[in-house]
Amino acid sequence: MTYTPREMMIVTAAREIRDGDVVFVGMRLPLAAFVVAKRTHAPRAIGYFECGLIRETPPAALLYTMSDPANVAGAAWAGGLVDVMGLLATGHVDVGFLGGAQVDRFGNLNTTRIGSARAPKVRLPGSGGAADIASFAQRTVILMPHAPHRLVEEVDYITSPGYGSGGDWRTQVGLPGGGPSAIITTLGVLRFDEHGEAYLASYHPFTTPEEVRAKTGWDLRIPHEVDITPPPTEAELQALRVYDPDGVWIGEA
Amino acid sequence: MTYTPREMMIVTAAREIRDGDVVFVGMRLPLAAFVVAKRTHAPRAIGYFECGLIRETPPAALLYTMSDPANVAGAAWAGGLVDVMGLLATGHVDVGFLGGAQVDRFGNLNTTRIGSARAPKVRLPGSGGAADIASFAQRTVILMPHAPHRLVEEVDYITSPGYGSGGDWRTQVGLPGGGPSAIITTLGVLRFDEHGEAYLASYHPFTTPEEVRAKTGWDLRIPHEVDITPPPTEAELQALRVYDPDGVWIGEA
Amino acid sequence: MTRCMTLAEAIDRFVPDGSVVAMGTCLEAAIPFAAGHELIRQGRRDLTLVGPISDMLFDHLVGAGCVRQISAAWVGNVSAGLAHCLRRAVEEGVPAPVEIRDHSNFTIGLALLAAGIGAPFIPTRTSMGSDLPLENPDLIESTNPLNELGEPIVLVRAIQPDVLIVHVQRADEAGHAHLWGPLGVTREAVLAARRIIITAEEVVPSATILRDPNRVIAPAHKVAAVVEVPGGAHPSPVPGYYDRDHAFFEEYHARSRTLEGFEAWLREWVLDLPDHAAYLEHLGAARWQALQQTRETV
Amino acid sequence: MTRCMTLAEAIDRFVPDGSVVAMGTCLEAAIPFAAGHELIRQGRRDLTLVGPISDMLFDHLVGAGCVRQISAAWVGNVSAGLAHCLRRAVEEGVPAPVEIRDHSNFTIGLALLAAGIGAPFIPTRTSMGSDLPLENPDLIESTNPLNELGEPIVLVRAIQPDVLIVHVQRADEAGHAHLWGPLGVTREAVLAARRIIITAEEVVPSATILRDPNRVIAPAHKVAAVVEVPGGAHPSPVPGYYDRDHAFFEEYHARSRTLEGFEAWLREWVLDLPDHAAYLEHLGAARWQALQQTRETV
Repeated sequence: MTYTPREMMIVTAAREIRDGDVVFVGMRLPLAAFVVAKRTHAPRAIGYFECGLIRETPPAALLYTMSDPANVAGAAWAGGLVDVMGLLATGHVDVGFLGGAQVDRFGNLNTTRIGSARAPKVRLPGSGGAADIASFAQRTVILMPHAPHRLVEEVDYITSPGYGSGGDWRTQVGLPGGGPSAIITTLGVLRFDEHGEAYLASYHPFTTPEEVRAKTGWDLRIPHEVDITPPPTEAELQALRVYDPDGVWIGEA
Repeated sequence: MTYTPREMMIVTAAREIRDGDVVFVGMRLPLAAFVVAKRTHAPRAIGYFECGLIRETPPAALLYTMSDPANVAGAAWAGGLVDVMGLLATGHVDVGFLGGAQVDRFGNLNTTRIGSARAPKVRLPGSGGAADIASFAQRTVILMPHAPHRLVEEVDYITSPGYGSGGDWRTQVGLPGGGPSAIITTLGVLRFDEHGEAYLASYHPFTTPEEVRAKTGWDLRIPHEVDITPPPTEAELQALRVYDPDGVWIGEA
Repeated sequence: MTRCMTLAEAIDRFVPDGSVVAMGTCLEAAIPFAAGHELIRQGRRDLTLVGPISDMLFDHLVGAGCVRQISAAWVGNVSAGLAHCLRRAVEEGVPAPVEIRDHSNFTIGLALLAAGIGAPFIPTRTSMGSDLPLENPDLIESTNPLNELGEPIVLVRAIQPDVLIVHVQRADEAGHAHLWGPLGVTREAVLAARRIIITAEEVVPSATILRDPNRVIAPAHKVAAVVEVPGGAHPSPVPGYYDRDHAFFEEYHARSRTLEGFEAWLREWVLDLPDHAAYLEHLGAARWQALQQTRETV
Repeated sequence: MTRCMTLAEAIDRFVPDGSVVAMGTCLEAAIPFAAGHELIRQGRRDLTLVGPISDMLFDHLVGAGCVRQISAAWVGNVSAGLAHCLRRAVEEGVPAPVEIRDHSNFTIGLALLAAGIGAPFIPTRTSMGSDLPLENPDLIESTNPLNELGEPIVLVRAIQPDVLIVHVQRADEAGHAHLWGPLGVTREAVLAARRIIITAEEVVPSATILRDPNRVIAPAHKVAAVVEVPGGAHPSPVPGYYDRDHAFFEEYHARSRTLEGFEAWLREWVLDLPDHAAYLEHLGAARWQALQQTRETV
C-alpha cells in the first residue's frame, strides 16, 4: 500500500475526530479529513461550516469550498455565519481544524502576514474563522506541511492563539476554549505538554525523528519513546480517494 | 353619518400616517388604524410588526393579533423580532403607535403597573415593544380612551418615555427617536409644544374643550384657538367597518 | 437516531423544577400550549419563564403555581386584556408571589441573542429614560466606552434558558424542524437555550425536512426531544395548519377573572384531562375543524 | 413600483467613489462578480470593502485600483491560494496601497450585526490573545463591566456599509428577493447597510416571492435597485442554478501572479467587455451550460 505524505496527514487528522464529535470543519484540507472520518470511524460526527451550514452526512461530491452546492444539498441546517459562530462561542464545538503559514512551539498560528506591519514580505489571506475556532473550540487540530519556515521559533503575527507564551496564558487572556491538541504535519504528529509546548508524539512511517527535528524551526523536544504514526488503513485511503479521485486536495503540496 | 368615539379615535390615528411612511403598528387598536390609512390616503405605507412581519398591503381579514395567519399571508417579509426591532433602532420607522393605561402631560406612558413596586394596585401586561417604539420612532402617536385616571398628573411607572420632564430631556438621557407627536383620545387630539408639554390641538365634534379639560387629570393647556377634529369621512368609516364588521376593535371601550 | 417521545416523558426528563424555560418565542403564533399544560399536570414548581409577549400561556402557569420568576416584555391576553392570574400573584401573592423582570420586546430579544453568541451583554439605546432599568437588574445603565462624551447606554445582560419549548409545523424524528410564519425571537432562543424541546404538528420523513435546510429552525443536536402533538398550539394559530381560536381567549379571560373561575377552568381544560388528545376531544371536532386552514404549499 | 434598472445604472447611481461596500456576504456562494466587474468598468475609486471571506472578487477590485481600505476576515482564492493583487498592493503599493483592518469571520459578522441592531459595539471573547485587536482599531480590548473580576473582553465596533450588493436566486421588481443556501452574514448585512443593490438570476412576479415571505432576505424598502443578471455570480455557485467554476479560479490564480498577467486578465474578462451578457458570451455556451444545475423545487 502506498500513500503520499499529504494523504498521511489528512488521514491522521481524520482520526482526531471522535464519533459523535461536533467538528468545525472550515476550509480546504479539513473538508477531506471530515469526510474520511464520517466514512470510517466517526459516522455520527457533525460538521459545522461557517458559511452557515451544518451537515450530519458527508457531501455527495468533492468540495472545493464549504459553500459549494454539494455541501448545501442534504444539509441539516442552512443558516448564517453568526449562528454557527454563536454555537462555537457557546462551547458546542468539540474539535476545530486550523491551517496556516507559520506555527510556533506553543501552537500559535499565523495566517495573516510574513514580515512586519511596516514591511510585509508576504500578505496572507487572514484569519477567516481561524481566530474564532482557536478561541472557542474544546480542542483544535493544526494541519501544516512540515518545513522549517513553517514550524518557526516565533510567528510574525498571532492570528489564531494557541497556548500563547505557555503555562496558563490562555486563562490569563480570557480565552474560553481548550487550545490545540495536535499539530499534524506531513512528517508527524506533535502534541502539547502541560506547559503548552509541542513535542513529537509520533512520526510518520516514511521519516525519522531526526528528519522531523531537522525540518522544525525550533529545537523540537522528542521524548525517549516516540511512536510511529499508524499508516493509513485501506478503508481510510479508499474513503479519501473516492472522495477526491482527481487529487485536488490529496495531490497539492 | 354617525360614528362612535372609538371610531373617531381610530380614524384620527389613521390620519397620522403619511403616505409612504414606515409604520410600527404593534398590537390591538393600531392594527385597525393602519388598515384604514392603507385603504384611504396612505396606500404606500409600510407596516412593521414586531413578531417579525413587514406588510406592504393590508391584511385580507381582521386581525386579532399581529401574528394571525391572515397577517402572514402576503407579507413582504417574515423574519424575526430582532430584525424588525433592528430596523426600528436604526431609524427606519417614521411613526409608531402606543397605547397604555396612563399618560402624563409630557407623553410618558405607563403600561406596567398602577401603584408602587411594593404595593401594586394593578399589574398591567408590561411594555411589549412600546418602550422600543418610544425610544426610536421618528414620532409616536398615543391612543387612549379619555378619562382623568388615564390622563394623569404623574404616571406610576414610565414604561415608554415621552418627553420625560420636558425640555431637552430626551437628548439628555440619550434617546435617539423624536418622541410623541400626538395623544389621540376618544375626545380629542393633544399635541406637544416646544417644551414637550401636551396641549389640546382639537376636540372631537361631539364634545367641548371644557369637557376635555374636565376629563383630563392635569390642568390641560387649551389654546385660544382650538380646532374641531374633522369627523370621519364616509371612506374612512367604510374602510374601518369593512375591516371590522363585528366591532371587535371598534366596539370595545 | 430518534429523539421522539411522549410529551409527558419530554417534560418529565428535560424540565425539572427550577428550570429557566423559554416559551412563546413566536409571539402570538405557535405558542406551545400543550407543553405548558403538561408542565401544570406534572406540578412543576419554581420555574423562571422567559419570552417576549405571552398571550395567555404564562398566565396559566402562574395561576397553577408553577412560576417563581418571569423575564418578559408583556404578559397578558392580547385580544382580551389583562392577565388575571398574574394580577393575583403580583397584587395578592395568590397562589404565590412572582418576581417580574420587566423587559421590552427588543431587550428580551437582545438578552437571548447575547446568550446565543456567547456575549455577556449587548448594548442598546432602548429603554433609556424609562423605569425598566431602574427595577430590572438585567438592564444595566452604563456609558458607551467607545464614545468620548460618555453617552448613556443600556447593557442588556444575556439570558440563557435551560430549555426552550418551541412548537413547529413539522419535524423529523432526529429533531430537524421546519418553522415558518412570524419567527419572533425563536432564532435567538434556539441558540441561547441549553436544550430544546420540539412539539410538532407532524413528524415527517427526514427527506421532507432536509430538502429545504434554510427552513430548519435549530441545530438538531441541541434538540432533546421531538413530540408529535397535533393541535399542540391551540388556541394560538399555526400558519399553514390552523387559525387562532379567538373565542377561547375570551372565554378564559372571562372565567379567570376570579380565582374560583380560574381553578374551574384549569380543572376542565388541563387537570382533568390526561393529555392533549383528550383536550382536543373536549374541544370538540366541530370547533377544531372550523379552525383548520387549507394547507399552504410550502 | 419598480426598482429595476441596468447594472450600469445601479452602480452609477448608488455606489459613488469612497463608498463603504459590503459584498460576498454568502462567503463562497453567490458572490456578486458581475456587479464587482461593473465597479471596475466604471473606474470606481477609494472604496472600502467589507465582507467575511472574499473568494477572488476583492482581489480583482484591489488589482484594478478601486480600493482604499478593506475590513474583512480573509482575502484570497479559496481553492487556489493567495490573492496576488492584494499581495502587490500591500507589499509593494501596486497599483495603490490598501489598508487592511483584519477581522475574524465572527467579528466581521458581529460588526454588521451591531450596526443592524443599532448597537455601537458587541462584546465577544473571540480574538483575545491574538494580534487582531493590536492592529485593527475596530476591535477594542476592554473589560466586561458586568464582571467583578474585570474579565477581559473585546468590543467589536459596528460597521455600517453605505451599500450592500447581494446576488440572489430571484427577486421581484419591487425588491423582494429570495435567497437560499448558505446565508453567511447576509441577514446581518441587509440590516446594517444603508441601502441594498440586488442582482438576481431571475426577476419573477411578486406572487412567486410573497408566497414564501420567510425566504425573503431583506426589507424591500431598503432596496435601491434590482438588476436581472443571469449568471451574475459566475464563477461562484448559486444553489439551485449553477455550480462553481473551479477552473476559472485556478486560471485567474495562475494569470494574476504577475502584474502584466493580471492586467491582461482584467482586459479580457472585464474592461474589454461591455457588460455581463458579453462576459457570458466570452465564457462560451458549452462551458456555461456544463455548470447548470437541475433546478431545485424550492
